[in-house]
Amino acid sequence: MLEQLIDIFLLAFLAIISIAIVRIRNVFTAVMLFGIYSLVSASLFMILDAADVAFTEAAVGAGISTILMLATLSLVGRDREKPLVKKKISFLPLVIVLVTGATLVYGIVDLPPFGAADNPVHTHVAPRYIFQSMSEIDVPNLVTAVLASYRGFDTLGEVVVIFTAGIGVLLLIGGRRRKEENADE
Amino acid sequence: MKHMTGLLFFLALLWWVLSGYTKPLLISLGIVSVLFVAFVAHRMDVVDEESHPLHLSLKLIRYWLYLLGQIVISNVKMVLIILSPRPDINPRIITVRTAQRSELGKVVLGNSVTLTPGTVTLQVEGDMIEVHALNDDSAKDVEQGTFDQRVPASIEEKS
Amino acid sequence: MSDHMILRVVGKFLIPYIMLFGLYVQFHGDFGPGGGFQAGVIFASAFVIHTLLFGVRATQKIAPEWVLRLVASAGVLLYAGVGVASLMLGANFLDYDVLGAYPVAGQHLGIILVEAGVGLTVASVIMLMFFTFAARGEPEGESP
Amino acid sequence: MDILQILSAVLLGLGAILGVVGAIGILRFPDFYTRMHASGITDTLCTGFFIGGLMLQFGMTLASVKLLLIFMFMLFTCPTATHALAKAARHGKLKPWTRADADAGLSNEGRVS
Amino acid sequence: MSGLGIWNYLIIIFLMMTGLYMVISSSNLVKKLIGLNVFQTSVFFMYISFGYITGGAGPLFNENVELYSNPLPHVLILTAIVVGVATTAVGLALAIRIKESFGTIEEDDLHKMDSSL
Amino acid sequence: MILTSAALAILVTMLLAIIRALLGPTIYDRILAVNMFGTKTVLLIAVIAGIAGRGDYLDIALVYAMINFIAIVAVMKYFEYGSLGSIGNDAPGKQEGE
Repeated sequence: MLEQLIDIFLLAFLAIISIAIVRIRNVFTAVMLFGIYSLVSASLFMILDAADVAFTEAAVGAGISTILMLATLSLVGRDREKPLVKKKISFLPLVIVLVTGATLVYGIVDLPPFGAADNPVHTHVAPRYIFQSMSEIDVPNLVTAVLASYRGFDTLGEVVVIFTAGIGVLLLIGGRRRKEENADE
Repeated sequence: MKHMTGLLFFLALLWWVLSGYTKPLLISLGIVSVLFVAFVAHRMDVVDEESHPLHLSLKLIRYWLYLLGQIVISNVKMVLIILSPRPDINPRIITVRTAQRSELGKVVLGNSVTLTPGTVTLQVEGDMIEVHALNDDSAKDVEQGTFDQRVPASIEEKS
Repeated sequence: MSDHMILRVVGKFLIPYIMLFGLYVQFHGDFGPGGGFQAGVIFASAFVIHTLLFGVRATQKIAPEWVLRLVASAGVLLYAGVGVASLMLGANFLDYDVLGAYPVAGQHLGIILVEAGVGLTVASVIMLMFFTFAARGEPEGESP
Repeated sequence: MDILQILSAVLLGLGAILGVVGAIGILRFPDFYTRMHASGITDTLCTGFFIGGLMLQFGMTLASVKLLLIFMFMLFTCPTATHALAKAARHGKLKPWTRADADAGLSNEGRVS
Repeated sequence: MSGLGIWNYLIIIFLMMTGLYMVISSSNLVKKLIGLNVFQTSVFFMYISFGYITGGAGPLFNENVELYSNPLPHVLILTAIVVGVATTAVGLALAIRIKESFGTIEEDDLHKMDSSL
Repeated sequence: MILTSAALAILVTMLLAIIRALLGPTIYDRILAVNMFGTKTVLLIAVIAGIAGRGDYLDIALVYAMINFIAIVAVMKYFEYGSLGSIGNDAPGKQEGE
């Protein structure tokens, strides 16, 4: 039961940090806070028994994505948000968000109980993965077994997406700049 | 060459510590990985005496024990400062001359100074190091150069 | 980065061990947390440190862009190739049972190859992306 | 509860106290440079106590060796990171807080000269 | 429905909505991307919460464990995180291109500059 | 039980670090708080590994320590030089006078 106290704490941290990210005007600080956000979310994955996901979030979310954002900021300049034109405050986004949120909260009521072993999610394919994989695949880490074998096709798609994203980045900003852009620097 | 041998040894040790499996497949994969990493590290040109101080193994251990003692002492001092109602802080930046000649010696010294709470190395330039000290007490330690004398002397001899 | 002596020495010391740790994660994905995705990122982060310490041009000499493009494609091809191989041997696409002498051995071989493909692709794509971002602001050809 | 458990609990408790004290220091101290010293506590001895306590929990296994590895890694990187940060702040002309400023009633926290 | 479950789901929805708000209302493109990432992680939390079983162990096989958490959401989210970073990188690259072409990454200024947007 | 209390103590420390990160006032204070937060997260993960009783999970803590270091170095570099890929003027191994 005490473990769930940690869970509650971490979720509260996430809420605090997300509010701070919304409120803060300086983009660099927002990026730093997003780094903290990633760290906390990885701890949360740990406490919810998802070690592999925590691993990925630690390496990818906290490390690489923060560094890529910093690299971008160094290229686009660390302007504060909205220094030039002062847009009049509009309440439309807030209303949209509140209405959508209220709808989703209404939807919580019908969700199955948290952490119960007989939820619909756990009854369909998961037992097969959990109880057959040792005889069919013999890999102790069930996540790897599902990732690479049972759902190998899925993962192939993901790898192709990553590859395509790499090509996209290269096409967008790879190579040298055009001549006239060099000239006016 | 000597440094490369040392690197290979430490990499193999790290693999063994991390893995703990003795299956032939994993051991052969481990050997391949260690060789590959050594190759890339050689290409990166990061293997030299700066990063692999093999020549001072024993003295370094004694130094570490001394450092550990210092860390504990200054930690206790810091705790008392933080918890006292009127913290006795009088921060200042002091510049001291070091006796270290080699880069490695300076790095060990700088990191030791930073590791003991109460003093932080700000800058290492030539043979002067700039230290931010929290109060008179911690500043005195650095000015007297207690660490400076303790950093293993063999660092200087070698380079 | 000549004025950051402490950072440079510690970074140089750590880089090989970080790379080895990445490879360890890659090959022990079967037994503990880890696998190709994580390993690729950790391996790439060793190069990220190198870039931060010595500049992007120096790192691009060690891992040239054409090599990375080649490796990224090779990873995807390796993954798909395992599928095609199982197709050739008379099973479904990416059904590793037929790759080995008996099903479990085939599964093991298939998983190791597939994870290797994932690791190669992820590591090289992350490195490519980071180098592209870091080299964007740099003047051309100012290499040491 | 045997002796190892008690020892482990003591170590973890000391580590916890040091961590909280360091965090209090980070909140109480007047400027960036002094706060750095407070975070030094949590980087060194606090980490050491926690790792020690956990090593007693795990016993003589490979996990303990890994914990030792983590400790050594942090012993290398924490002071380096702190130093890099301090150097960046010095480079960025962040003026250190001194006793004289406080006596003169100036709060120059965060002022960039 | 236990209190903990409601707390989990409430925070998840809260995070999702903050992400959405950031995407809609902030004008800086990098900050929009951060908002997108916050939104994304809230979905990750949702999946992992669905896969969690109270008292279950993490999905690493062990002889003396009977009850495991569901590995399927873990697999989906693991790949989604890496893909998320890859797509974020594409977005950041687009932001850099926009900065180079228009000289700003503030959405309002972009609108003013090009009335057809 | 012991371990859970230790985890809660770490959480309190993290909370105080978050407060410092939010208060600022300078950007360096925030980075310092983030750094401290990162080291505390490493400890938290290690403690959670202890609660779960699995040595494997310590790998994650190790990755954390590493990523934290890299991130701080990147932030520092961004601050001091304004770019992540610059300073190509000294290759490793080649020393230059300061």
